[in-house]
Amino acid sequence: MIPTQLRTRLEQHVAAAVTSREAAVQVMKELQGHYGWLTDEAVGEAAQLLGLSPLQVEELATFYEMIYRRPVGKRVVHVCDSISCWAMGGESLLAQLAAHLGIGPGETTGDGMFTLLPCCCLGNCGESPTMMIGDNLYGWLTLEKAVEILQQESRSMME
Amino acid sequence: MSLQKGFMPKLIIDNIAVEVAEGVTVLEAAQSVGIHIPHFCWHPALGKAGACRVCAVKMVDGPVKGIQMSCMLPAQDGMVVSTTDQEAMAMRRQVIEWLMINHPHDCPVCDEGGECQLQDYTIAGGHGLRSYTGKKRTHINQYLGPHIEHEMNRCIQCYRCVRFYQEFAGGTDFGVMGSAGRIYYGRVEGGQLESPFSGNLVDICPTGVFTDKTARFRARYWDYDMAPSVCPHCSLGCNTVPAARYRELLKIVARRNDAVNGWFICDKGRFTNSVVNDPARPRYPLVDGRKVGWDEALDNLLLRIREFGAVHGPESLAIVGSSRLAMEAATLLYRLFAGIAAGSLCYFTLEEEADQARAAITHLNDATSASMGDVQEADLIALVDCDLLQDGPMMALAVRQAWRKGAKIFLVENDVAPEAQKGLPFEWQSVSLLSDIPIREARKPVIICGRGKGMQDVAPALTSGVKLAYLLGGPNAFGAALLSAGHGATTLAQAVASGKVKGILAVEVDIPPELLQGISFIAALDWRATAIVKAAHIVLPTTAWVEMDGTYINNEGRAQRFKKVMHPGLPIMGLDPAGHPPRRHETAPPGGEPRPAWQVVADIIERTGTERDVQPLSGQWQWLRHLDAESPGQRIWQNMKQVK
Amino acid sequence: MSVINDTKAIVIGMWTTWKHIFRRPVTLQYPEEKRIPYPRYRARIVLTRDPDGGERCVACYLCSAACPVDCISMQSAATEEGRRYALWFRINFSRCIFCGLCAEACPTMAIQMTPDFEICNRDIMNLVYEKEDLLIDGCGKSPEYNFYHHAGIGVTQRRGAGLEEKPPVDVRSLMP
Amino acid sequence: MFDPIDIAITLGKILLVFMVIMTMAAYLVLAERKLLGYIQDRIGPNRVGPFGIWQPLADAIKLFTKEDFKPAGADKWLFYLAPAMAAIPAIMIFAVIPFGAPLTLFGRQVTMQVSDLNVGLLLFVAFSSIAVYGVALGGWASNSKYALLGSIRGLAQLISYEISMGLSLVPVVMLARSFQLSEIVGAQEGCWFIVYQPLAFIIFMISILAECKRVPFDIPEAEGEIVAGYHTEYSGMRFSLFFVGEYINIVVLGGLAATFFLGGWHGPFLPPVLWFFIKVLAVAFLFIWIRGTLPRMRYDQLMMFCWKVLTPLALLNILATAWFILLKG
Repeated sequence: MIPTQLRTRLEQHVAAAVTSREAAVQVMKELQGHYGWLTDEAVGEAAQLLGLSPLQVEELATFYEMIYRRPVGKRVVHVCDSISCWAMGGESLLAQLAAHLGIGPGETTGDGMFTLLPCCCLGNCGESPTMMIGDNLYGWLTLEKAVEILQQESRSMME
Repeated sequence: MSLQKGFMPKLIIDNIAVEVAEGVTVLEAAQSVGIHIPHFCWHPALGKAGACRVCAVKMVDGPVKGIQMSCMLPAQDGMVVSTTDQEAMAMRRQVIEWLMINHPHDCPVCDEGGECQLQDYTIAGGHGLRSYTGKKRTHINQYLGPHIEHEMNRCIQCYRCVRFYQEFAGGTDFGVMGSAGRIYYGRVEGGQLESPFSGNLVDICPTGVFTDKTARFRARYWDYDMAPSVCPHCSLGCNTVPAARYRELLKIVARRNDAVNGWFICDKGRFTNSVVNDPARPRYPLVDGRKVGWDEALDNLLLRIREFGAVHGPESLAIVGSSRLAMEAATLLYRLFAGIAAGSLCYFTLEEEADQARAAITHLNDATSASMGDVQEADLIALVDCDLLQDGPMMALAVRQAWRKGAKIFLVENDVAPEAQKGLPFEWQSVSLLSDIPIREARKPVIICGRGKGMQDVAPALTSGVKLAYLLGGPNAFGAALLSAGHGATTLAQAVASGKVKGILAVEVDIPPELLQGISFIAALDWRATAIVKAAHIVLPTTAWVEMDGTYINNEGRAQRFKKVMHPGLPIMGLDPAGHPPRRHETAPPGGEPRPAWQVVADIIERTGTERDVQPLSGQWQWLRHLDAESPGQRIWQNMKQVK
Repeated sequence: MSVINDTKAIVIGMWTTWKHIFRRPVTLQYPEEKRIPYPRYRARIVLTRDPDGGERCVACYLCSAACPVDCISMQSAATEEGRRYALWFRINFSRCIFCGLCAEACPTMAIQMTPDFEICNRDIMNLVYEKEDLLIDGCGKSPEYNFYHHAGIGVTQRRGAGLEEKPPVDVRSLMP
Repeated sequence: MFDPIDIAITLGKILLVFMVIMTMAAYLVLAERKLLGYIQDRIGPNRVGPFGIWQPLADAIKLFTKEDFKPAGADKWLFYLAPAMAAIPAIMIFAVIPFGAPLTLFGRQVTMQVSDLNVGLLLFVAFSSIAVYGVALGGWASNSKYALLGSIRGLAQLISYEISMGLSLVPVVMLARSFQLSEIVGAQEGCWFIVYQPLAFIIFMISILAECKRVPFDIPEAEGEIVAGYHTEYSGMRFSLFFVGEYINIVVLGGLAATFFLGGWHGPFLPPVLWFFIKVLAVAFLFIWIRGTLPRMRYDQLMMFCWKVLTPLALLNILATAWFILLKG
């Protein structure tokens, strides 16, 4: 069950939208924020809020790559693997980060801190290679810089 | 693009000049002159999606040039199209090749094999050998209920299923999930598909993702006994093609008829095969439960009728037909009635059904009768006393199409409504009275009328331009009503109430037990093991609709011919305990005794000695004999002057 | 001159036949002497089994469709685990012309021709072979082939565990 | 007037000749099948007895026990008569053929000939003409299109080749100055007529090939075109009469060829009867050999060959012979 406050907010949001599907991404994001990832329960709740069937919510949830339908760590590291970043060493960055964290792409570290995901273009080609953690975008990456950012993130989580 | 009204673009496709209406795609323009362009995602009922890329053509000249998807491109003036251009053919071949990259190549164990669009285009497209060496993507299947088998590995991502299921039919529990290489068509969790039109996924899938589970692993397309037929499960008369093999009805698929059912049929019509294959069906003529030959049974029937006449008087005998009796037999009933001087002739059992059918033949004429095609084009639809999903599910689909185009749907509150409103695939406004609906403001209003008291309100609402559709009781209810009115017949309920009925000759009719009290003699002609067949003294087995030629007149007064699909008889399946078919030669199939009802009635008439060589559909019904089963059918008013 | 040519032709012909009188006949005295046919000889048809012993036939109806004399009939069915097989399978050898089109059409290598050509019989019903009569314990030709390992439907193995297959996709996976 | 011993001897000769001819005809069938087999690198019949020698017996049993079938609408009497008309004249001809040197038996001179008619050659021509009726009536009476076509063809062919055959024999008569076959044989004691008359011999051989309706002149039977021609509708015993008649014809015509051109029973070292049989069998072998080699002629080619080639040649040959005899005095 979600807090009444969140529910009310989402209901208002849905009511303000022209069609309920328009509000779907927002609702799913908020629910994801609440649960950490979009659980099956959250899908049901989203469907209820949006007046859609669970399947129709699921269609949208599985389509967007930043809606997580599987458990993730506290921080999700999206490493861009699109063409510009790839050309600038994004591929080896991902591999090195994976080696550093001791996990494969798509996996979560043992302490539940980081989930490493390759992703499509982050729209930051000018600063490639690039990655995104949460809502923060990092460019001009090298392995050292990336590791440092991860440590920062990890520290900020501790606090 | 020209916005001139009635502008007709002219283009040239493969050196053939084509002139089509504005907005028609190049693919359709080509089809109109008999040039077939391969396509998966495009479907005439669903339109375009541009998902499969297989309808590529080369635009040689005109406003667009180069390789284009013909299903996405509206025909424009001055286009010169080549479907056989090397470049286009190469494109199509390569598209097929990559559509086949993940295909499991399991055609031998796929029920679609032999009737598979993907198979046809793969062969025709020139992709014969697999050169891709990578691994194939796989999926886990879902259980989609007892009727539909799911095999996701065969999917080519054309989106036809989801476009039909959600957009066309309004289902919400099935859809497409994921993106890119993970696309999955299914439900959130396995389970029965909720839409009453889910069976059409089988027809619409161009490959074997959805196959008919009821006919799973039974036969191949080339082995089917098939013929154009008409669905007998409600009064709408949807066009079907039943497929049978080894005297067993395996499956039923939809047959296109734009005026009636369009491209689809409902699940009730598709998956109700068991009544035909029922082992308990009457297969042999029975006299007092004893198997006899036809001659003996008919002689015995005549003898019993005479004895009965001697004891109770011939006027105590009622001849009862029904709304599921085909026109052939129904038209002969009056001659039988006259031949044996019976007391009552009934085409309906209950008063309510008769009233409704009577209302239909009274109010409907060529101008006022709404076909399902008309319903789809309507801009205002009023539902009066309807249980759409029960009495005519395809009508609900037709209403949805109108609703999708912006029609307003009104539902008159009534006593039928509460549970019937559930699951209707469209949105409506409830009103308490038919007169509350602004019918006069609509351009193409249609009233759809079911059973119930609301019927009486319809007549006052009929003004010019309003079309009317009834949901009647059986596939030939309209025809039965015409005959009933023509011969001044009563209903069985009335006849029994008057107290003079002592014996019943039941011709393919279900009679509730309360009407059978005090009846001393029952003879039944039927192909279903109904209660009255079990109670009858003499049983004459008749053929099911798939086992004979016949004619039904549907709810809008459209006469439609159905053809014999299979021979009557016990299915080979299960005939021999050893597993295989019997190892002996026989000239006739076991259990193949049933005869068409009209033939049995004709035999009885001939034995009464009044007539010889009795043929069905004579006199004013003669025109029905020439009805083409593959035509869209004919409305009665164009052919019969006597009918008002 | 044509008369000379014609006469010559006749004489040459007569000489040729004369020579053949003294040739060794090619005839084999069949019941006493038997010719051993080549392994690819097309005679009695059998149904073979997978290397792991399962019936190869999936009752796909392709052989009966290919048969020009309609001598093959069958009924397909499914086992509990979803394996498609022939509930019954019948070849009427009194009709069969041993053309081999069925074996050619067979996608699972189930139906194969053997060199056993001596199946004559006095009672024609004895020439109607049922599945029990046709099924042999062995693979015949192509001993290593197993259709179910190639067709991605997961009957003899988990789905996605066949040859040339990736494990099943998880639609809710985090990976793009 | 009639010496009983004479009558007995004659009856004995008739019986002997009949038995021998029937046996020869039967074994000729086997010989033909065997020989054709060898020519075609096969073995031929070898199942009934060693080397298939009882095959004719088996054939006879088969033919005797077969259903005697008469087609609907056939002319009953003619249908039954025709096979006999084909076989009997062929046997009758043998009555005039001398098959050996006269013997002295019981103090009597016994000619190895059933009847030494002074018009023996004419009798042969007459009887071989009667044999035409068997073909004509058999085909007509069958009420079948194939049989009728076959008999029409046969009629035309037999009548035509009768003429060339008759004409080819005229020089023989001129040389022997007799129609009596014993005298014709006698005239060849020193030198066979084949030496004087090679052309007449060839014409005669070709003509008797056609008379026997054998390949390459078997168009009345032509299996490939008209099933079996005039005897299509016959079965069992009646068919076998036609069939055996053909082989009797071979024996008889072989005997005649020997008589007219090959010195009859004359020959060194071996007994005369044996010489005669050797010659007959040589002709029969030639027939079979030809059958194993040549294809069937076309109908028009056949007729043209007779009327435009053989008959004029035979006439020229007569003129040349006459001129020669006149010159020689």
